[in-house]
Parts: sequence; structure tokens; C-alpha cells
Amino acid sequence: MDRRTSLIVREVCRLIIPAVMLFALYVQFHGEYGPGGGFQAGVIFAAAVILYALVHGRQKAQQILPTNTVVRFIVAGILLYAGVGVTTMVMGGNFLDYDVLLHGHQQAQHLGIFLIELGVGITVGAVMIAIFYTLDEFSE
Amino acid sequence: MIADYFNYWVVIVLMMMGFYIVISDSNLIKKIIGLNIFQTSVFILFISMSKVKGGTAPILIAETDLYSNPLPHVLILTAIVVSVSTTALGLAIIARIHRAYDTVDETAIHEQDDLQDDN
Amino acid sequence: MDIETIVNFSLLTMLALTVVVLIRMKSLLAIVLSSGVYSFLSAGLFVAMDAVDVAFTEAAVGAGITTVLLLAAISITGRRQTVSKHKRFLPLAVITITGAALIYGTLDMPPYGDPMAPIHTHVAPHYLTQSSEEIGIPNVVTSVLASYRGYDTLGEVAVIFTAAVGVLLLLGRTAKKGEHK
Amino acid sequence: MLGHLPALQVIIPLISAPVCVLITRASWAWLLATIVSIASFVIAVLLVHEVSAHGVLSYHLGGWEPPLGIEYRIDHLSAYVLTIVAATASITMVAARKSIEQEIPSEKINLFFSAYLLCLTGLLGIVVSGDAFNIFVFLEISSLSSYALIAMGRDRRSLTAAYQYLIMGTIGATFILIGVGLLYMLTGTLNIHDLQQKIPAIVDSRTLHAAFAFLTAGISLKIALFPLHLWLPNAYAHAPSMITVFLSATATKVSVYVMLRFFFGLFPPDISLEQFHLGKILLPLSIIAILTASFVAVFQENIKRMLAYSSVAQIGYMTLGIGLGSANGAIAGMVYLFNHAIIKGGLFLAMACVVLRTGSVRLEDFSGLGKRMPWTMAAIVLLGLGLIGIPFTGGFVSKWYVLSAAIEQGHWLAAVVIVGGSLLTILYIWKIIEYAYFKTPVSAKLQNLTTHEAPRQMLLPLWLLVIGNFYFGLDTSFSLGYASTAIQTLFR
Repeated sequence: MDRRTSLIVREVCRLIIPAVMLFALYVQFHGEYGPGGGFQAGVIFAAAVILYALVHGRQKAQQILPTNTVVRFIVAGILLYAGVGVTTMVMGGNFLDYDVLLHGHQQAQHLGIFLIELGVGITVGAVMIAIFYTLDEFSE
Repeated sequence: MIADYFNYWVVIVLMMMGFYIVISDSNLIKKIIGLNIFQTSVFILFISMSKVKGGTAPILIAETDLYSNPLPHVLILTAIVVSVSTTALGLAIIARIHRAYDTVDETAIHEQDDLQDDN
Repeated sequence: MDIETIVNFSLLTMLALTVVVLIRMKSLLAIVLSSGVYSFLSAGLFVAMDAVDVAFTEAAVGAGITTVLLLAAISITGRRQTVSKHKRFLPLAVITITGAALIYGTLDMPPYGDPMAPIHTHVAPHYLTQSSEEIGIPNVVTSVLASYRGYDTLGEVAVIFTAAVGVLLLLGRTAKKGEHK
Repeated sequence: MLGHLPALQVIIPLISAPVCVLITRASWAWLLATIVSIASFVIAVLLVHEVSAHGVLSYHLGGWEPPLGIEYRIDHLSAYVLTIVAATASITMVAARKSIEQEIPSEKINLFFSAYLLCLTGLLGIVVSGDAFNIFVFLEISSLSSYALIAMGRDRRSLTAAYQYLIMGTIGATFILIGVGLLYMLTGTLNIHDLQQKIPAIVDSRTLHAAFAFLTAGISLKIALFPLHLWLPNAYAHAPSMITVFLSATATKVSVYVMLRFFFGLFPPDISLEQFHLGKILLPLSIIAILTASFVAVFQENIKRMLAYSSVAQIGYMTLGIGLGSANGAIAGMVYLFNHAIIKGGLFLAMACVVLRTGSVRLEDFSGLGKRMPWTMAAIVLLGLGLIGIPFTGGFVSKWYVLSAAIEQGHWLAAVVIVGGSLLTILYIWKIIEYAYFKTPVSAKLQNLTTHEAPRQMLLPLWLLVIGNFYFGLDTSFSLGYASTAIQTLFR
């Protein structure tokens, strides 16, 4: 890639990447009303990071988001999900029975779904980033 | 009759073409791609089951009561994730195979294995 | 024929054409891109069949992430497909038998789109009619995915976590030390 | 708390897997994996008691009534298999430390044990689940993790073996997915108990026939039933030593469980056997598997590969029992599963001991090992007696019941094959004994090697399995008694 195109690409990406990340957040929190949810949001967020890594180089992306941090996010996401299940168990319900979380029945379901979708989003996004990092690192 | 099953028949042809790539091609990456086509076609089979004529997407709105079946959608969302996971792992194994054998062709790999004695 | 059917038929035909072309291709790069096209077309078909969530995911994962991963892989292994002898007869026999079994199976299937099929009359109506009361969110797919069958989704997260562990195990930094050969 | 046992059985390893990734010290990762395995065993034993006391346990995940939500459903059959899986997993883990530290780079041991824990999660999840699609999901967890674990072998061929297994395994899983999809299409439910109620009404549907065919093909691939066994010998021969122990004792056993659950649980037994002729498919394939795989085993120079072919043959005995189509045949198949987990797990564990000390499982490198590793070799001999089916071993009990079930059904050919397979087993076990005790090392490398006995941490679990082999040859109250109850509940 010669300097000039790369400059254009960079400038375009400077605009696109934050927009994509915002869109990921929208998809994450709007999944209850329209299509979307944690999984799609995670993938879109990862796509933004991967785009950044493709344009600026993987090392630069890793300076902002190191592999170790990504791995911690993977673990955090899945533990958040399973943790909701354990919490419902401790509070006297069955595993993942959100109803025991709060008094209002629908509010409890909302809270449960919000939390587990968040867990899904974090894990999926981080896994995609980690896999891309690792494959790219291996190709060197 | 034909309109009733046309979807399913085409999907079966797609599935079998993907399956054919998996079992006939000797390039390891192309096999993975074949597997993806096979699985994606199975997804189409599931989604075809869920369709209700005249229905809409299962997002509740006031105007209608006729929705397509949401359950196959949920199953296939999970299956898509399984599929991409398999692909990622398969590619990682291929990358290592390429480093160890310097080829991703099944026949060439078998030839190298036959030369090396069994230990 | 209504517009829905025409869209369906043409998308299915394009899918078939894509695979036929893909089978004959030799360049891995072209093959990877065609498989991306295949995913994208299926996403279109999913929209036509009311599966918007699935379409969204298929476009993001099948056409997006999978293609990126495949491209990264062929940058490791090189793009040229090594041409060698293919087995022909046995694979053709296998897919003929498998395909025939499936076609045979379609003969007693409920017709496509039939609202009275068992699949639409047993459990699904409960999700569609009761979820607004039991869960209280409009997207029924999310209700089923995150609550009724939330445990499957935990399994799904575990699957993708497994993939990450596997990839890190195989390709992570230190793989170079304990080299095979 | 007891009410949550079915869920805990799966959730504890599931949560430990990500935790294990964060542990940086190798020995702690091992400790976590071991403690979790033993905890699963304790839970499995408690479940056995609960099921005996209260009958079938049903746990509604998410608090939703099945078939709306996913159900964990534990009957005698699942409790029995859970016990086998968790027990062998615990024994494997106790023994695993030294062998894994030697074979796996130390920075990766935490990831390795995390993959192991995921594999355990998947296997346990398959057995407790009462939902056909949920079984598919957990099947994939266990499969993906085993592909990664197998690829960590020392030889580069572990990579091709893992790849081959990945392709075959995914085809198998996709076939199962197609089968489950067709069943769902016909009935509108994924719950196994619910499906069982609905299937008799649609038994004439050609779609149901196709579903049955796809499930059979998919499960046979996972079981490694002849001629779909080709992935297994390579995978077992080249995987890290302890992974071979673990998978040989658990993974194919769980696949056999899936076969029993689908064909004698999801499909009512009389429909599988009389309408779909399951026996006519399984019997010839099992007979060919026993004969060809035993025969091929005799000519192997790599003992791990020899034992892997032997596993293909032993799987043939189990599917033969199931294929006989009687309750007694299925019971025999289950007893076989039980004893074979002990015997083959033990034999592969002995291989792990040898690899730890000599780095080789080639037949000629076993020369003189009878003196250098007396305890390991004695264990091989005693377990070998079990594999052959000598009286007073667990192996005898299982062969005896398969044989009498065959005779009871008047399948004389099967009876002859059962005995013939044992004769072939004598041949390949004898080859090991011959080299270990009656040959002196030829290569200078091995003569100079001061090989000594395996560490106690591996010998004790190994001998526990040897003792188990004899104990269950005498006391069959659990292995046979519980299996009978399990099958009779299904056949009722």
C-alpha cells in the first residue's frame, strides 16, 4: 500500500471504526426490540478492532488492547454468564431462573437477559479478536 | 407438490455439494470451506422449516398474529457459532500442519507420513 | 407465483451456481471469496424466510469473520491450491446415497410454509403468545435464546470459548519452541 | 442443595475451565483439574443414590417447564455412565501430572487443562441432558476440545490425526443435527421424553425413517463403528499419553451412551428394533469390526496404535450387544462398556508410564522392560488378561454376558466371532508380553538407558484399575445390577 492510499484509508477508518463500535453497542442493547444481541454485537465490535489492526498493524492494536487483556475479557464474559446462573441458584431458584433476581417478574427477566447478553457479547468479541491476533502472529 | 418441496430439494442439493467438497478434495483448506457450505445449507433447511406462509419475522407487533417459528432461528444462531468455532480450530490445525509438513495437500502429507517410519 | 416465492427461487439458484463455480475453482483466494458470497446469499435467503436475527449473524459471521479467518489462513499457507488427484467415485457414491435418503425423507414432510405443520403447533405457539407476558420483550428470538433456552446459549458461549482455548493452545507464542518434525 | 446436583455436575467443570486459563502456575492448574474431576465423581455417586432412592430426576434449567425449556433428566442409565466417566476422569487426572509436564510446554499447561475441563464438561453435559439439541451443543464442546487436545501430541502426525478427526467428527455432528432437525420438524419438540411420547404416532412417516438413518450414521461416526472408525487409531496413537487414557475411557463410551439413549430412549426400543431394523444394521458391522480390527491389531508395531485398533474391536462387542436387540444384549453391551473403560484406560495408562520413562511405544523398544519396569509390565499382563476375557476378570464378565445374550438369541455366528475375537486378542497381548519378558534390547540406545519404574503417582492409579479389573470380575452387583435396572427401565 503506498503512502497516499494508506493515508486515505486511515482517514476513512478513523471515521468508520468509532461508528462501527457505536453500532456494536446499539446492537448489544437493542437486541430485545429488534434483531441483534450479544453475539452479533461481539462480532461487530471485533470487526472494528480487526479493521484497526489491518490498517495500522496488529502491534499497534495490541498496544491498545493487549492479548492478555483480551483473554481476561473472554474469561470475564463466560464467568458473567455462568455467574448469573450461580446467583439464581444461590437465591433459591434453578440454574438461570432469572425470576428470583428481582421482585417484579418481568423486570427480573429483563435484568437476567441484559446480563447474559452482555456476557455473550464480551466473550464473543474477545474470542474473535484473540483468534485473529493469534493467527496473524503465527503467520509472521 | 413441486412448490411445496422445491426449497427442501434445492437445499439438499446444496448440502450434498458441500459434503462432496469435504470428502473429495485433497486441499485441507478447501475441505473446511466445503464443511462450511455443508453446514450453512443445513441451516437453510432448518430456517425453511420455520417459515410460515404469510407470516412475518417473530418480533411482536400489534398489526399481526402470524409469525414464523422462532425456535429454529435460535437453534441456528447456536449452530452458526459452533460452525465458526470449528472453522477457527480447523484453520489453526492447518496452520500447524503447514509448518510441520510445508504443504496443505492431503495426498502430499500422506506421502511424507509413509516415508517417516512409525514411532 | 408471488413475489416471495420468486425471491426464494432466485436466491436458491444463485446459491447453487456459487457452489458449482466454487467446486471447479483452483485459486484458494477465489474459493474463499466465493464462500463469502455463499454466506452472504444465504443471509439474504434468511431475510426472505423471516429469520432476521439469523441473517444478521450469518452476514457478520459467515461472510465477515469466517472470510477474514480464511484469508489469514491462506496468507500463512500460500494461495495456490496444489492440484493432485481427486478421489471421485467413492465421494459421488456417498453423496448420492445421502442425498437420496434425504429426498426420500422429504416425501412425508409437511409442505413448505404450512402453518398447520406440527412444528408450528406444539411448543412454538407458547413462545409467540405467552412470551410478552412471561418475559416482556418484543423479539421472541431473544426471549427464547436468552431465557427459555438460555442454557443452550451458555453452551454456545462455552463452544466459542473452547475454540479460543484451542487456537491459543495450538498457535500461541510458545508453539515455536516445541516444534514438530 | 441435593436438588441442584444435576446442574452442578456440569456447571462445576464449566466454570473451572475459564478459571483455569487465569492460573499461571502449572501445578495449580493440574490441582484444579484434579479436584474438579473428583468433585464430579462425588456428585455422580450422589446422583446414583438419588436415582436409586427417588427414581428419575428432572431438573428444569431456567425454571421453565419442559418442553418449553431445557430439561436435565437423570435415570439409571445416565447415572451409570456419569459414574464411569467421572471415575475414570479422576483416576486419569491423579496420574496425569508428570506425564503432561513432560509432554506439554509448561506455559501452555493451564490452557491444556482448561481444554481438558471443557472436554469433561461436554461429556458430562451429553449424559445428563434430556434435550436433543442440547446434546448436540455439548457434543460439540467435547469434540472441539478433544481435537485441540489430540493435536498437542509430540509427533507431527498428531496434527493430521486431529484434523482428520475434526472433519469426520463435524460430519458426524452435522448428520446428528440433520436427524434432530427432522425429528423436530415432525413433532415440534426437542425434549427427548416428549419425543418418545410422540414418535409411535408417526412411525410410518418416511421423514422419520430418514431422521433415524441420519442419527445412526452420525452416532456411528462418533462411536467409530466400522467402517467409520478410520479417525480413531490415528487419534489415539498420536494424542498426548494422558489424553489417550482419558478419551479411550470416556469419549467413545459416551457415544455408546448416546446410541442407547437415542435408540432405546428417544425412539422406543420396539420401534428401533422392529420398524427400523437397528439390529440388522449393527450386527454385521459389529462382527466385521471385531474380526478386522483385532486382526489388524496383531500386526501393529506401535503398541498405542495396536491398543487403538483393539478399541475399535471392543466397540464392536458393545454394539454387538446392543444390536442383538434384546434387553439382555443391551445390558451386556453396558457391562462391556463399564469393564472396557477400566481395562483400556489402564492399558493406555501403562503406555503413558512407558512413554514417560523410555519415550517410545514401539514394540521392539519394549524389549527387557519386564525387568526394568516390573510393576508397569505386570499391570499390562493383568489388564491384558481382562482384555482377553480370562475368568475372574471384569473382562470375562462382560464377554460372558455378550456371549450368552448372543446364544439366547440364537446368533451362533456372533457367538463364534466373540470367541474368535478373544483368540486374536491373545495374539497381540502375547506379542507385548513376549517382547517385555523374553527379549533383550537390541539397540544400543536402549541398552544404555537406565530405565526405571514409573513414579508412584502413576503406578498407584494404574494398580487401582488393575484391582478394579479383578474386583468387578467377582462382584458384579454394581456393574451388572445397575445396568440391568437401567436397561429394564428403558425396555419396559
